[in-house]
Amino acid sequence: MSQAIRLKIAKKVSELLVEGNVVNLGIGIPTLIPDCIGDKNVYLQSENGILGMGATPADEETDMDLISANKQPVSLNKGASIFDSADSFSMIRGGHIDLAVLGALQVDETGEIANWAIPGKAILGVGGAMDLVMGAQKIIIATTHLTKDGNPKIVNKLTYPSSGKRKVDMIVTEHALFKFISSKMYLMEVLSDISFEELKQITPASYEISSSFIAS
Amino acid sequence: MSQAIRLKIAKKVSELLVEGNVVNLGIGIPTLIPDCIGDKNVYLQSENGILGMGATPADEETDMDLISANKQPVSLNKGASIFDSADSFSMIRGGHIDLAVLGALQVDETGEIANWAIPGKAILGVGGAMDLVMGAQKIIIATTHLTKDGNPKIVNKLTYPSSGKRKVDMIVTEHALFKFISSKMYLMEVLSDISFEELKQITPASYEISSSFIAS
Amino acid sequence: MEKLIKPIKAISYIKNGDSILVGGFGVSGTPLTILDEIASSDLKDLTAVSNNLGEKGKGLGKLLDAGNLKKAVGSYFTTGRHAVEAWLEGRLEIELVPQGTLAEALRCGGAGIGGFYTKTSVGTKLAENKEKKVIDGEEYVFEKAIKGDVALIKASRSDTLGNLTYDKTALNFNHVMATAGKTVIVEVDEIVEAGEIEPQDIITPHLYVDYIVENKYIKKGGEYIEPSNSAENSKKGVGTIG
Amino acid sequence: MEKLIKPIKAISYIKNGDSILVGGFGVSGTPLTILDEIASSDLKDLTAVSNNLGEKGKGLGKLLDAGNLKKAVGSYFTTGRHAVEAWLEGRLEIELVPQGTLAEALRCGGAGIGGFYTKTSVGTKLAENKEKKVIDGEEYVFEKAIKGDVALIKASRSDTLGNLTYDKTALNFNHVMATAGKTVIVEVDEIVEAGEIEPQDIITPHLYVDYIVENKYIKKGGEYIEPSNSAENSKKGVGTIG
Repeated sequence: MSQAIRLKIAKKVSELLVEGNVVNLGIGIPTLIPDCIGDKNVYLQSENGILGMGATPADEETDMDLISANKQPVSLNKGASIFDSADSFSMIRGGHIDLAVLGALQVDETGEIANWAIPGKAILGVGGAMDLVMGAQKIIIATTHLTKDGNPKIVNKLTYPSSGKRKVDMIVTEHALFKFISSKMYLMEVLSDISFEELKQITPASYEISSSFIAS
Repeated sequence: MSQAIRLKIAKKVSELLVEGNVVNLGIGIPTLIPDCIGDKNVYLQSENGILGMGATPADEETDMDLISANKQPVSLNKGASIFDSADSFSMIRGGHIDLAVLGALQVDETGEIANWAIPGKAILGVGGAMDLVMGAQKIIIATTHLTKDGNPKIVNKLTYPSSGKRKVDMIVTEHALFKFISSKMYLMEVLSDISFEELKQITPASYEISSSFIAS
Repeated sequence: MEKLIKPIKAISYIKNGDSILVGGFGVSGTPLTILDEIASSDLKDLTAVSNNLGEKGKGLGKLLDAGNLKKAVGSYFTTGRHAVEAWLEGRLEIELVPQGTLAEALRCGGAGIGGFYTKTSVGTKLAENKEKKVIDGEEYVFEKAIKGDVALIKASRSDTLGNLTYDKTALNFNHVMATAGKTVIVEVDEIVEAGEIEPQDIITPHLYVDYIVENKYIKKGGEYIEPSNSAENSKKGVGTIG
Repeated sequence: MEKLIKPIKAISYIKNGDSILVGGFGVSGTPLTILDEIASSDLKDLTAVSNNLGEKGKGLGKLLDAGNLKKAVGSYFTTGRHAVEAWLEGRLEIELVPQGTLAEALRCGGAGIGGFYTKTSVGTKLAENKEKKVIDGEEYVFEKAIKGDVALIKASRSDTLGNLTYDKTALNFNHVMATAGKTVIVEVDEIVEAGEIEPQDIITPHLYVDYIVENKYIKKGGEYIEPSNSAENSKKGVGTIG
């Protein structure tokens, strides 16, 4: 998937961020969001122990003891704080993060997601994915509409291992924005020149068109 | 009970403290110990959030935001640290305190103690007593031999509510030092001019005289 | 400074029957200004979760006299006679919790932990009727997490975002309570600009703090004194708190 | 400075088959000097509890290559290929734990809590065969506390008593691991006199620390570099860690 498409998705999610919110960004497309936020005032939480994570520092200011959950060097914004892993996940599990933006391998039509393991492959990494799924007040999935191989990610029923019982609130892809209300999926917005029929074809999950639908 | 007797007990316990140990002192006679330690190097932990608690400060240095668990002003020794109540009890419950010196209402002949409630009276205070009883590596009971009314405190079986299943290691009174080994009680030392018979009379608990007994 | 409000506004976030988590050990680290405001309000049937109930006429002691409290949950109510008397007279229900269990239950409440197993209180009256579990051959008792409708805490310093630091042992229960309250109101001695507190010195990050109130008491000679009559008080040695 | 020992002495406290708690996230906050010493020893069948296994040839990655490890308990082993390959080749057992559950289980291990209930992983493969409990209408999974025979942690500064501070996100799992190890060995960049660290700046009080080892790596350009060949490495850009 081209970087342009990934950036398009990140930009759209950035528009949805609410001023003053505490936001945790997962791996994948969400890592592109910091560069799209502009001067919107959100507080980025990084699960390795930062609230108020800032932009990538200049090379000469790089400190590998000040890194993001992606293990990339970062900076601290004014009013940032540092804490340990136990306190960081207390924030996450305790419901103190307003929003998590996560990538996903699959999302089903009820809003349940799979974002940590692929069937038949070694299951060797979960990181903070399950803590964020259960703990964040709101979850937006930022993902390409299809896998690299062209398979649908927004499915009827998960075939990949679930990340938790908790349902997500929204999906943003290069083609569309879906919302979940009471475990039902609604198309809110079309974000490309795709037709309804084409969208339906690449989206096996059942969804309705929202009464507040916005055309692209 | 006279202050002299209370001080005598505190001094005896002070002699038993091991250089370098982390010690928590309960209310009652144990609060007299800091003044008896001399230059023995022990680290006092206070459950409201201090490791390295120092002596009572001069009046003009009193800060009621630097207090002991008895709510008395204290100072900080070199290398002292401050932490919150959750972290303080993590130390206590987690077995990181070498020794707790506690007062007691009763001790039975197996080493089980009662130090928080009196039958028939309002049970309205427990503080950190039960956490210390279950968590400290070693427990010494510092108490007068008899109650104010002249009743025995070292008894056959507790008639006051227990502070926990954990047995204590030692009792120091104005008359004697007892040790518990595998829930059996041994007289180690006589600390006054009391005779064996007199001691027996005021000590309903069954005990043996230790093979390493020291006369007063 | 959107979070800065007046004490009268602060108590508008409390409803009759609410549970309030109140910081402090003795009266060190107690939000006295906010508590004064409650004591002079009509708020009633409150459950106070706090290590103790301040002192007679100070901190939560004032609420006891003013009749705002229905129940107290804490570890030590025998320091003064005020709590014992209220209980004997049937004016106050009391739920006694070991101090370490109280701290841990509040931490769990803030950390999304439903409950935990501790050895503290096993074999005592306080563990009666509680679930037990043997883990690696040792007996533990189950304790449920504690959360509160409103947390009323005291910090020494806040920045404009609500990042907090505390003064020595005034820290005590304040941080865990900040994590465990649905609404969190902090009383502070001083407000500084965001960025003035070093990232590693912040004890309570701003995401836990909803509102900030300025402490009207003044620290003098190591104690907090009501400013309205501080001259007189410091002469007579009464009215001081701490 | 009774607690200061050489790396070779430090690893004498580790026995074959021990569980070692190893601090670090990525390789930030990892005790590289101590791990190097283990990698060049005959120690075997160790279980490493650590968020991840360092990187290929760095930190715990070295132990993997040297054959010291039997098992790894952590949250993320897919950063590099080294852990995945070891697992595929049957050289390494892996137990996967959500990152927050790992942190909390270690904290409980150090805090005398037998276990706790979390919503994390409910309804997933990682909660299969684990006890569930409904608390206030919500489903939780039981997780047992984790302790280790030896904790190997990294701090930036220690005073002569063993009070520790950490450098920014190098803190990560180090403090909780210091509380959860039976024997605790810390690797530090700098040792100062007792009293030089402010009481409120101490993250890990000295009662948790048994031994101190000096870090042989040197921080340069934000990364830790092996001093023996640092000149060469900084030219080639290899051998650096971070």
